[in-house]
Amino acid sequence: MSGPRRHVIIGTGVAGNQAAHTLRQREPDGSISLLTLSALPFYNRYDLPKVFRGIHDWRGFLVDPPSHYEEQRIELRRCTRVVNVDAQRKVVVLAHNEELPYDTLLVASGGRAYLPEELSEFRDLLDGFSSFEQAMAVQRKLPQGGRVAILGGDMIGLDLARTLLDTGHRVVLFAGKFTFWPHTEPPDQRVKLLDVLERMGVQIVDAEGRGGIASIQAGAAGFATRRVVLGDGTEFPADVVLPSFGLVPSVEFMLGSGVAIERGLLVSPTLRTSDASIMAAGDVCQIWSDEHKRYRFYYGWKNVRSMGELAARNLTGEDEPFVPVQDESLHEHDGTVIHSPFWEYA
Amino acid sequence: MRTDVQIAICGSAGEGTIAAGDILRSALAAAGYRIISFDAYPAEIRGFGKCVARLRATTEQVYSLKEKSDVLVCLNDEYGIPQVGEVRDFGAVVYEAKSITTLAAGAHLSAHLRPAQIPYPVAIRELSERATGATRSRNLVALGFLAGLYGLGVDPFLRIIDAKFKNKGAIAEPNRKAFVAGQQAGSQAFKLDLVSFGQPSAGQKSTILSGNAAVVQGCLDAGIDTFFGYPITPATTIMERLAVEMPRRAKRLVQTEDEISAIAAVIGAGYTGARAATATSGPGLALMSEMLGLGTMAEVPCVIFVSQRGGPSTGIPTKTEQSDLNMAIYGSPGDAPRIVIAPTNVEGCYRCAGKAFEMAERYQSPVIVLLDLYLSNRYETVVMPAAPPFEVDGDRLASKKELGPGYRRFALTKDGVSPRALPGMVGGMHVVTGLEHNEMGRVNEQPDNHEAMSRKRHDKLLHALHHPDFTQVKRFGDEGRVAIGLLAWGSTFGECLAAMFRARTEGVRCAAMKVVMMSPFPVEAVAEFIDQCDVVLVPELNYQGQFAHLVQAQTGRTVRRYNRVIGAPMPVEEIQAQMRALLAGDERKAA
Amino acid sequence: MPTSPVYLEDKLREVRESGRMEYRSRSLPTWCPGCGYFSIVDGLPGALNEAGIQPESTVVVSGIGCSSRFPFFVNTYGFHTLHGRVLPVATGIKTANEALTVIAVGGDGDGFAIGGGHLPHAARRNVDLTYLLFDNGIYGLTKGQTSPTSALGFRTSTSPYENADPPLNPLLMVLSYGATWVGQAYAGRPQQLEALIKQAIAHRGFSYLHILSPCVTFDKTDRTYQNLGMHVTEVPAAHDPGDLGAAMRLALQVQTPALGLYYRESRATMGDGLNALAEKAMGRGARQRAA
Amino acid sequence: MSAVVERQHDEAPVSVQASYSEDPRDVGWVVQNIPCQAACPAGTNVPGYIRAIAEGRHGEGYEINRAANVLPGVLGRICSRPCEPACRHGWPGNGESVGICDLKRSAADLKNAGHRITERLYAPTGKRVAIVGAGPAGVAAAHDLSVLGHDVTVFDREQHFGGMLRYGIPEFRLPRDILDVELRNALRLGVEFRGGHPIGKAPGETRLTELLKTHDAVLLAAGCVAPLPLALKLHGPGAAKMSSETDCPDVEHGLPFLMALHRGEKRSVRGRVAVVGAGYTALDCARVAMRLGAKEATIHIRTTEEYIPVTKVEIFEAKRESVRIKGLRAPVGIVVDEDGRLTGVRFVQNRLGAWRPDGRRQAIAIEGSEFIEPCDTLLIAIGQRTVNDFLDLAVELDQWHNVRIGDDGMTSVRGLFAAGDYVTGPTTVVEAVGRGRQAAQRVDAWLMGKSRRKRVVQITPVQAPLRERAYDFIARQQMRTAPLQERIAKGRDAQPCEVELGLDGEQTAQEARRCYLCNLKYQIDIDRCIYCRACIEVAPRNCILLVEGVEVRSDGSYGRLQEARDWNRVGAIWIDNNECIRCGACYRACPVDCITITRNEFVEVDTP
Repeated sequence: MSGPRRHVIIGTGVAGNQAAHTLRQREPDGSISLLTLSALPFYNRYDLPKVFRGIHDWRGFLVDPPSHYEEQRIELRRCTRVVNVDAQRKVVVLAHNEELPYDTLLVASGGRAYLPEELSEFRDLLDGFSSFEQAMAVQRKLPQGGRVAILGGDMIGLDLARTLLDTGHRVVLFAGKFTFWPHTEPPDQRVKLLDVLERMGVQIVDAEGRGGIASIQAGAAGFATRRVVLGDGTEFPADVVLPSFGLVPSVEFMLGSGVAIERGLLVSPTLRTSDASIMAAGDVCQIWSDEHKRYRFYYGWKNVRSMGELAARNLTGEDEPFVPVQDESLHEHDGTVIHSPFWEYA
Repeated sequence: MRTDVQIAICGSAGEGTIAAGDILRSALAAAGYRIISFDAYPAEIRGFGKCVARLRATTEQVYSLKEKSDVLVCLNDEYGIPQVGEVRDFGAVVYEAKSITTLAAGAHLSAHLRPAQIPYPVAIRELSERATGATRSRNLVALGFLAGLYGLGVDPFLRIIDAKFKNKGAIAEPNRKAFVAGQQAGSQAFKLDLVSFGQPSAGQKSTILSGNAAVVQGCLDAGIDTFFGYPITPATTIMERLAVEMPRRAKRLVQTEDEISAIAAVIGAGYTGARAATATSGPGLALMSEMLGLGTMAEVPCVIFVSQRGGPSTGIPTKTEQSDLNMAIYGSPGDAPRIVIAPTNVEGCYRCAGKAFEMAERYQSPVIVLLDLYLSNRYETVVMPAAPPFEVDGDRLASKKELGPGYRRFALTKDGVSPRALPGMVGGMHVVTGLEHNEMGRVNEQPDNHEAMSRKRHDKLLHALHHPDFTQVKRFGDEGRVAIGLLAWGSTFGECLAAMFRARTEGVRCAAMKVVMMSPFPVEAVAEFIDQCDVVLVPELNYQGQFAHLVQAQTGRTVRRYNRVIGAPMPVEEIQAQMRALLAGDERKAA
Repeated sequence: MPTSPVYLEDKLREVRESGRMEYRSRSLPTWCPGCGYFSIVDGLPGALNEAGIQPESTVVVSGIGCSSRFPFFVNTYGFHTLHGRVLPVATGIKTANEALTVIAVGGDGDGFAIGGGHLPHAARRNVDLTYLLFDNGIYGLTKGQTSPTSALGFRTSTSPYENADPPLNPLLMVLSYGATWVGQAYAGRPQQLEALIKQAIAHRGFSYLHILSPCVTFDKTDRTYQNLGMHVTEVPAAHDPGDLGAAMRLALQVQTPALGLYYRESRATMGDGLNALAEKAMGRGARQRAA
Repeated sequence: MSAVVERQHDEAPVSVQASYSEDPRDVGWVVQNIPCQAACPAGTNVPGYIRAIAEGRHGEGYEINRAANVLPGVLGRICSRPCEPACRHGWPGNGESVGICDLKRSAADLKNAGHRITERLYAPTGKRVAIVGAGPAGVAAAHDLSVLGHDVTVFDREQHFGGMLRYGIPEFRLPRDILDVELRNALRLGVEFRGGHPIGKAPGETRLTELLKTHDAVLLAAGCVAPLPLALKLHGPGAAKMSSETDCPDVEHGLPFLMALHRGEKRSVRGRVAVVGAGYTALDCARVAMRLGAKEATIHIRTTEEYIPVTKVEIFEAKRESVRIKGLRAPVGIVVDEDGRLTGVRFVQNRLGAWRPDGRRQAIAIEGSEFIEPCDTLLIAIGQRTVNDFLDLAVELDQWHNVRIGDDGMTSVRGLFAAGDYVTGPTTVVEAVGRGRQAAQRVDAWLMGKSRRKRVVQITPVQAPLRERAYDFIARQQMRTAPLQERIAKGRDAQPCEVELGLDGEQTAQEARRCYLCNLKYQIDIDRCIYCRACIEVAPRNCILLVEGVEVRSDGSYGRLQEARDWNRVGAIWIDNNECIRCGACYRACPVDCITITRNEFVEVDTP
């Protein structure tokens, strides 16, 4: 190989950012480009509920100051959408029509909020909470003491619910099979957990038992702006409706690249995809588990960070398998507290 | 809240970059901000050259543009990329989100943003096409985006767009639509930068004027009667504005076939008692130099506005320079003294223009008002006086007693100014000639006469050094003895002032003096200033140090020079660097 | 409107093999898109190529103005001089080296305003050069002011109300100044333009080709492609180019400008005159010495 | 009054200025520049019919369609749309492809109620042709052969004509009234249909050799209806009582399941339905299962969703109906309980392998990764194959046991032709229609001793761009669909509800405007061009270039244009028709009118 390697990393989440920094430490000469759709450098999405605690300056969410990227010689390319990856030519094609060549590519594009297809026609009436901009939009939209309808109720949504309750808002949870995602709990345990939530102040609606969520409607003038309508015809008003059905990997741009994808990018335990120059890390990848003989997702901040670091190590000479670092159990404690690794972000 | 926002718009000449800057400037001025702005553009009309329109909108008085812009709008990636560096941290960069050609790695602007700059990719081209069916209104889309992003009032923009394009038929409506489309996109964009506009200060009603527009206003307020000119960058806009305004006042403007014809006509008109002027640049002044000698010899009042540009010869017509000082003062055959004044800011352009007519008439001489491209084209908000501060008729006309058979047109008087008889006046008939003549105006080649007349033509102008209500020189900054003094003329003075104020905030005792009167030279005041400074720095935009030469020759004192010919205003930080080097006694660093 | 397919590779081969590209410089012309001058910058190389004149024995001289950027876009010797001074400089070049093909180019302002004083003298002296005058009726480089050929009533930035001065009639002037080859072309008719340039160059003596061309940026109303295309006519087949009176009458036809050759006359050039003079002077000197 | 040629109310006047070309460069241009038509197995003149629709002439649009495929209303609903991924509007940077198929449906749905189909009939030839199989290939061939003047008889095993269209495709995708009208129209020119008339060797069946004797030519278009077998291992307490998975009452092959339903037989599904397979049949099975009251329906595929050969819309609609798709698994066995009822399917985990020669992705089982997916019904829809047991004479077969045909469409037996899925293996309806049409021409050529038609490029001048740039920003029109409740809740007893409802008139007009009309060729007359670049300035894409060279491909089409950076290398200014989106901006901007527009399209003309 002639000259320093060009490393391109897609995604500035926990995995991508960690990978960039580890890569820089291990390979001082290589060029590192970190691509993100966001207008901001890496910030902590787990912290986003803090917008309800009065933190409205995005600089308060940054993990590293902007100058850090320059010091580390990491090219940070924001507002950059990857439309496709030409694995043959080893080129990343960007939406603005630029072609970025790479020697190694790390896909760490993470997951985006899943919206079940049957609800897709109501997209315009739903909000999101996965970026600073979305969080601020929700914060601006929500009046003091306002009501938030959380559909599904994955752990990310439930974490937001805690903050919303703390800050004097009301939360209605439309429970269903996605509640507590990514945990799957036996029915008896589930009842207990829901009970804890109820005692925290969350209003629980058993959506599945009432014909499912039939539609989301705009509210009438003078009332809350949204209504959630269930299959049995009952309606619940809300100021903001947040779908919370877990994550699906953001892989659209990898389709057609030839890299093996099922739901996420399929990678070996050493995080290598089916293409020799491409690796993947974080919520975007399904890792082969020799133990389970299945491709598996590993969620949670600690796992994702560890994958980012491992990917960088394996890009620079190592060949180590991924070992989950986070226990995945969910339980309630003395009837009042829920313990989940997904709530333990430091 | 204090507002101090500098916006740069960068694109090619054909993309309407300058027009966008015009509209933005006018709209912000209409909203009540103080503005200082200056555009850089190339010679090609629309061609492919790069342009940058820059403006600084403030609530407090400022003297120059900032080194760092708060916002950069790029209409063209290729040209925009080198400009990205001028945007401060947490400032905004607005750029085209999509290229229609496939770009190599790094060819898109987004590749050049620093991590602390906030990107705003906007589908400028597409928004224009959607709104208007054509890509031409990209500039208005970008402008609309700024208005939307920063919550600027839409009405001033629309009014100005309507006014600007009203005579251009079919393009007014598309431009309006494009602006609105951009404005909607901007108001929907999530604002992440830390740039904001506060309420403009409610104060005196100010007007936004370019240097050339201020010249025009000065001419009109001084009662200009006739104007003859020939188009030449960067003076053309003086003629263009006068062409609109003078006919409204029943005054006459003629576009002549060349500069020789223009100055000749001006002298002809001046001879009849009319207030007459022309405007040109270096190459035109060169063509006028023979006729200017006639003006001096025949003692005809006339005003010549000269806006300097890069030279020599055709030079760099669209870049600023201060290299015609020597020609303005000396450029004529023979000993041909004349008055040369050089304003330092837009308001000064107004005052100098008006005062030039007063002086021309009072001292019966050509008066050159020396501007440069940076001054001609830069815009500032100016508080206009309630009534024109100019004397509208200062002619020293011959009295009944002086007229008659013994009338001496060139009488040697105490102040050197002779009584004029204008064609049409009974008893004043005389012949004016470019040949040396006696008091009666008759040809006379005798040495005594030639010496007397030469002295008369020279000495009468010295009175201009005390011309009333006119600032020949002015000192700013610390009083008394100072560690360093800046001595400057023309447009460069603004940057010197900014550098001086900054040096003072760093604890340096310093002062700056502007010199407006270039010929005759205010020797005493300048010499006194130099004597009070430990060291004097003369920054100017020419290679030879023409002003420094003049100062040294006139005062017999030594000054330090700093010369740049970069076609752009003197960077404030360079002046500061020179000052620091001089103060530190570092001879190597000081140029 | 022809509908038969154009095959690109055939056309490219045709252009490549023609040799005309030799006469173009590398720089892409920088005029505004749509400018009529593009037509000329392609026409001159074509004409020179057809005439078999070598690039290195050609000098293109210009004054100042949009049109005067021309020398930068042709692969010949070029001299971008001063505003209005193209003809004196070109005269100097031709006087000093008769072997050169000298092409003077310039605009209406350059040629008829500031340079108006030079034209009569180059014409009457019959300097053996070709003057291509690009007439767009406006000053483009300084962003749109009235020129000596702007129409009466035309609005520009220096005649914001209207142009009160009638335009001069360049063809009539040049005919009366004594030019020995006078023609008119239109930028929108590139093939005819090229043919006329070729004829003008071939003429021995002062040849003047007046080229009507729109300024798409600053003239949206008067001299547009649409208006010009509608009004131009052809020089009648019956016109006798040897008849100066007829040529002048044709030149008076300003509303419907005729395209083609107006006038052609064979007369001794300035160079011929100077040669004869030298011969005479040397002859006399020889006689004197002999005496 | 003199005789008037009757014209339909919406027929366009015939152009008289057209010229014709067989120059390979013009042919190459059409192939390269009209990607939708090139991608269509039937060669449909897509820009032609969309333009007719845009001008409100739906009937003419229908006829242009019908010239290539006799079932526009049918294909407008169920076509696999190979044209749409090819559409220039969907190329990078251009947005989304045009809803070509939706517009085809609109032409059929919105044409005047009194619309009359146009057939340009040849004189009767007296030749007799038999066709075996009344599926899309057979019907298309029968129609064309009858138009060409031959007497045609079609034989089919089923009672009604239509083949897979009628028996394979559920009614919620293809209402039967639409199907019937178009099939009848196709066969009404004297084609004799013999339903319930299998060709074969069994007693009472007509033998193929017999047909060959009584007809001048026989065309086999018997399709591909035998389900591919899947030998699954049997597990669980009840396994011992079974010999194969189909012995389990809860396991059935998908295609027979659908065909039985469509013959009117009763079928039901139980509880959680698993479908294995990845084509339309698998998807149809799952959606039908949901309508039959399944608790859930999951499609299990060997590769991944990315590689399912089904349109995205179909997948999305299935998902809206709660069908789920799980990838990378191959069934290896079933688990049955004591009563022989299904309790689960045993799968092996796959990984993706290399590309197969047919462009599909290989799936490789991972050893030791078997797992059981609990379910109550299993539908197997992994594909079909042809059946040749009806042949009573030796016909040469290929390696896949399909009959081999030559370039003339004929099998190894003189007078015996074959076409459609019967030759190619399972493909799509539009492919079958295209093959049927092609077969008809080959049969005709053989019968008549020469090709009576040939394809040329018709070049017609067009006086205006016909489009505006604003059209390019019209969003692709989303077809209305039936509400979920109506699709499923009522489905059990009520009439099957068509899921897709078609574009309405306004949507159709909007969608038709989106078409770039790629058959328009923009060219600069270089002899009149003055190189002023006014066109380049207004170009919305990088579509007009200063060119110094061009790569000419062997088929006559242009490859890469070599852009000139230097003035002395500029040979021409050229509109790259491959980049051109036919917005007309250059045409409007050209100051010297040197840009011409012509419509270039394939037409068939009589051979001399």
